[in-house]
Amino acid sequence: MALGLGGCGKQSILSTRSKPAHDIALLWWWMLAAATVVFLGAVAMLAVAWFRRERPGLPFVGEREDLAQGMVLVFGIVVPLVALIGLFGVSDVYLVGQTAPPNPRTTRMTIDVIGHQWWWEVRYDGGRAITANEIHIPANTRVNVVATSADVIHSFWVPALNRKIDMVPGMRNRVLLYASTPGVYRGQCSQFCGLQHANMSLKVFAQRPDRFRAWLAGQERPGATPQGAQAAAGQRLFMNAQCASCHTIAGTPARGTVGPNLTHVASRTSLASDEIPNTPKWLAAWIRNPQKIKPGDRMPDLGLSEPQIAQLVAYLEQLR
Amino acid sequence: MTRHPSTVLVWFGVLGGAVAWAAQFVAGLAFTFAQCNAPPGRWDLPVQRWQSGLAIAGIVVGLASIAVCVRLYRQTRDVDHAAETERLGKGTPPPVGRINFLATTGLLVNVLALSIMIMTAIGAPFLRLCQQA
Amino acid sequence: MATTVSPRAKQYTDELDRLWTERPGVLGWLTTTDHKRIGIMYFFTTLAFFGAGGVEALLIRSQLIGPNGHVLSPQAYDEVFTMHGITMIFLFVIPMTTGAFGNYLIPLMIGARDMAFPRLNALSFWIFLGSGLFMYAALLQGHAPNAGWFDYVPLASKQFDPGNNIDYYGYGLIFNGISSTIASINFIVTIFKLRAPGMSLNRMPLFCFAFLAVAFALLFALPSLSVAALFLELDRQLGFHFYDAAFGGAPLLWQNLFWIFGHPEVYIIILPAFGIATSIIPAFVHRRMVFFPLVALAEILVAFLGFGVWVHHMFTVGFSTLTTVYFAAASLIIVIPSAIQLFAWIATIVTGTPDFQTPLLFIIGFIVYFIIGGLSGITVAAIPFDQQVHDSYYIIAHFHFVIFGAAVFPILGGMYFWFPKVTGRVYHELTGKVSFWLTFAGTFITFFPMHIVGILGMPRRNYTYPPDMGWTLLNFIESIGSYLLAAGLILIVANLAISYFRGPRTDPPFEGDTLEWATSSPPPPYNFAVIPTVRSPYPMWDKEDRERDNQRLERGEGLLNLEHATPATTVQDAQLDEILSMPSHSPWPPLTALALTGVFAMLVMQHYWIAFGFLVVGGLTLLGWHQNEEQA
Amino acid sequence: MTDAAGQVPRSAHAERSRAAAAVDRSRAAQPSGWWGMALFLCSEATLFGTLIGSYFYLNFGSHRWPPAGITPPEIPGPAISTAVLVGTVPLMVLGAAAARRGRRWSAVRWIVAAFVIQIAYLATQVLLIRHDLLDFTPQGTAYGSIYFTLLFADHAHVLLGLLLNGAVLYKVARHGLTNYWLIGVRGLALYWYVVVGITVAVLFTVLSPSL
Repeated sequence: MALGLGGCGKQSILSTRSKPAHDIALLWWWMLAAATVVFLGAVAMLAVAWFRRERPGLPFVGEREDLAQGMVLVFGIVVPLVALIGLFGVSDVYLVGQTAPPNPRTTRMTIDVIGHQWWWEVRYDGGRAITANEIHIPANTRVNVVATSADVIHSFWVPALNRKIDMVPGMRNRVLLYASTPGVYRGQCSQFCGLQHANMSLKVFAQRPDRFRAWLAGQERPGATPQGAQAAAGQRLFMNAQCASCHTIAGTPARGTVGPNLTHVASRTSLASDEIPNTPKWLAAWIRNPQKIKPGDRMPDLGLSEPQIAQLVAYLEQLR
Repeated sequence: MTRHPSTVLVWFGVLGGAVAWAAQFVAGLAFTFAQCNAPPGRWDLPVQRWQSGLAIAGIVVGLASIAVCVRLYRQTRDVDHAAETERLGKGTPPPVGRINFLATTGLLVNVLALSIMIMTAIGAPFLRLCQQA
Repeated sequence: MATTVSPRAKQYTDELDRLWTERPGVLGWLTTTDHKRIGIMYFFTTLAFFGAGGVEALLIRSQLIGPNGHVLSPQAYDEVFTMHGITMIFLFVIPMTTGAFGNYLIPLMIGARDMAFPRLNALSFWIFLGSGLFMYAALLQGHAPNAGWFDYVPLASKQFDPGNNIDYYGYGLIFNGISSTIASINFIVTIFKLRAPGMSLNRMPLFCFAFLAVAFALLFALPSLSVAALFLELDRQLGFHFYDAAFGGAPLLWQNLFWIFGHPEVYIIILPAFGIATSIIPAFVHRRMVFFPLVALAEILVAFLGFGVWVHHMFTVGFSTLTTVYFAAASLIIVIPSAIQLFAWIATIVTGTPDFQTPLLFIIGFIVYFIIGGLSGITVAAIPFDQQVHDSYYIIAHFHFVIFGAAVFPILGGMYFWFPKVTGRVYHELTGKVSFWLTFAGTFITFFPMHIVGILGMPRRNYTYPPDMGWTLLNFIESIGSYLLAAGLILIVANLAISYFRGPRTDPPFEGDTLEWATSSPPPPYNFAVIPTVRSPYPMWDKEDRERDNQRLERGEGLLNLEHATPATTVQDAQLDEILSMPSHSPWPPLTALALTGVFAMLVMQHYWIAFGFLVVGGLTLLGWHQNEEQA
Repeated sequence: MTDAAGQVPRSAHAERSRAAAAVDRSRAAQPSGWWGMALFLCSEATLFGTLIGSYFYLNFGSHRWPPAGITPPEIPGPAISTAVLVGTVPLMVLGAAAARRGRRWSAVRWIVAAFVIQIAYLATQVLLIRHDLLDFTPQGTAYGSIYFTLLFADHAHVLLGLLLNGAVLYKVARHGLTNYWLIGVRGLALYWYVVVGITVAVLFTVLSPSL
């Protein structure tokens, strides 16, 4: 079981890449060990009861009431009291300070993550770069995440990197994001937030600092101007169809804020908050019929013709 | 046993610690909500000092009622409970068995209430002021 | 006890029969104030709701049996898991324990002839029935509550849930709360005032301590829920702003109010189970409970400490550590009363001579699962770990072991245990054992893998999940387990149903220690011909006392056969204080409940004046209530 | 206690005031009806505890309380009318005492006196609320929501008390001070003690910004 827990699973709380997450996993293993001992002990007593069902009392103890009562006092009060106060000190006084949000001076950068039904808006240094559902961070760097919500309560959770933190309207909760090794870490909304709660996941890309800087620089540029007639038509369509009223593409008239910012949508690996891969085929399918892929999603069926969809895809694919 | 303790004393023994816990719990909580959930600087309360103070006050009360319970328990330790039913009727003094029962239970109530208050009293000062959990 | 009675005694019992027997037929059941009949009505109603909640559970598991399941649409899934929670908690466990078991057994255990307020007792049943149908009406209309049983705002606000799904939730819970409040007041007064002479607090059955604790917890927890629901409906229907951050409201206010109710609620669910366990164990272990006073107190203490732990449902909302420390401490210490009871049960079983019949088997299952659920509960009282697994399947596993494994198993065991008492027949033992092992295995296979799925990061309340997460196999196992579990439960019901018609008419195959076994099975309308006198917490094992009762019946002493009467005693020491005439059958309670149902139906439809009209009608029925008031 | 049934009173037989008072004196414990009312009031008190807690929870969480544009409540009006309501407590005490001594009509007189004052109190409160509503509404801000909800909840309880007054007075005047209605009078008095206490607590809560 231990192997199963530690190894498999993209979202296991036990395959950890940061100190807080690691400490929590360690706490878990210790608690599991202690719990196993208690459980087996209690079950053993019940087994004894089965084997001695014909005979009253216990070996050595006999039927002395005071010893039976002493057993209750020791196992029911003394032992638990000691164990629980110990657990209280370790977890709720010491460790809780380690998983608490970082002291502002100790972090290199701040990212605002805003929960929407049902996607994540990610803003770098105050909105100079805005993306969605895919958070890039430099590895081995303490990042301060400010978690807020645009509508209902969501919960930001990347198990491999840290505990979860709720996104509550009117509150600015914070959490440390730190990855000891480069890699892709999956996260998911863990507070029920409506119809598509199940499909509100995200990816954290921990990159070598130079790679990250390059990526950020790219994200800060305005959206690419379309190359070729097909893509140009796609841009016109984007601006005239409903698209622009919900989505933003920096450097164009599209200024909508209901849906994700698409300035560099083609640079992402997935669509619909990590539900489908970001390939032309899937992008077309998504534009054709989003309600089929994500029932109840805010993105409506636009009733576009196949040629129009092809044009939009051509345009969006150039937004790298 | 000849003399019968007053009902008030018995019930103080049973409930003293519990009530003390409830009081320090509600009051201390109100302080943390006021200080830590308000926009910064709306109030400036020495929360942790209050938390510790309240907890210690509660601990004192809890110890007092433990003392009461111990005394009652000793007074009523060895009685044959069934025997005394015979003189159970209107206006007769409370059966010793019940006093003993309440004293025993009171001991547990107070021990647990005390341990919660002690944990808070020890825990609070170690935590950073209004650090978000 | 089917002892042969002399003609003299026969004559006395006939007089009592004349005084206490109610109208026969449907009308008799509609107007009944007999706690036994009300208990039975509660039993069948809650059993029906249990069935509904079980079907909902099976739908959930069928949807999740594989990745990208299509059994339910997202909308349907949200409604189904919400109704599953509401049903199991508000329409099954609480009414089944307090309503059915409590109503039927408490007066019998304390040697009374009825509850303290028989008509209020009927009223609380009819209101419960109304509230249950009210909430299920929403499901039938296809817009059942859909924001989860704890219904967090702003998701549940008008803006994000414009239909009236949530209104059924808000009003339904207030409605249901009225019933529970009335019932709990009735229980407390009954236990305080109607105990048999001599049953001083230290001689009260542990079952009664548990139900006393439950009644007090309900009494003080429900107002918080009602206030939360009231605020919710004011926000939704009249445009108030309690929970709207944009207007100075606080979404977390809902969470606080809800969990101030919601955590005591958990103990309200589990405590009757403790009570049932402590009445079944001595009967089959042939031994008194170890450390009676501590067990009795532990039951009360759990309910009391339960009010100080609610924020452990909110460790991830961003409160300050100075706030959470209170709840962490209380949440850990509340383990101890449970540990005391646990080891008292184990010590009793291990030092006694247990006879592993079906009811005891269910209690063993309860103990095992309560240990698992309790231990996983301790792990989530460690704040950092809770911040990882909060709202993951780990939590689902934890509270299903506590609520199903620990709270429902004793209910099932109790159904077997008191079946002979209620019906006068005996269930089929072997089928009973088989049904236990089915249920036991099913429970484990269904809920244990959820710990692991949770550790692997699967959040709760997902209507689907992708195939590549390592969750697929475990979810498949869970679903299979749930079908096994359903089979076990059906077998239990079938066993009891068939035994009701075919079972042998013999005395119970075990020796209970409390007073309900002192009367015939099924009990006569007046419960006890002679009001028993009590000298220990195990009155049935004081043979000479019960023998004395029979002699007094021969002499016609302590019969109270002049009128429809039961004795009242003093609160602490149960000294005989006065003889109360009890009300008998009354048509008013169901009418009052009907009027109330009208009130809430109209509120949901926002016809406020018609609702007010129904309220006035309800008030008038209360006047009719007091037409004949010779009763004290 | 062999056949104590003979020694203890059969309360239902107390149809006359004198007999009812005798039963009341002979009781060692409070009657069931009294306990029922006491527990119901526990529940109501908890309800108001929760409402008042919510008031301060919202207060603590906000920048200004009351929010900008709403003047803090004036003290005199509510304070004086509540003081008058507190004045009815001794009347109820006397009423209950008279009933327990079996003095049916003096009990009725005391309760009627309290009844009149309580009606006057509710009337003035209604006027005060209407005056508040001109200033701000429950739909405007969370402050308005909790402020008016608190007051409405409190007044609803006063109104219920008035209805109970009416019912009990009618029954006692019509059917006499039976054991049942003697307990009724005691329950009514208890109800008013608690509701008046709640009213005072609510008063201090809503006035807290001005104190």
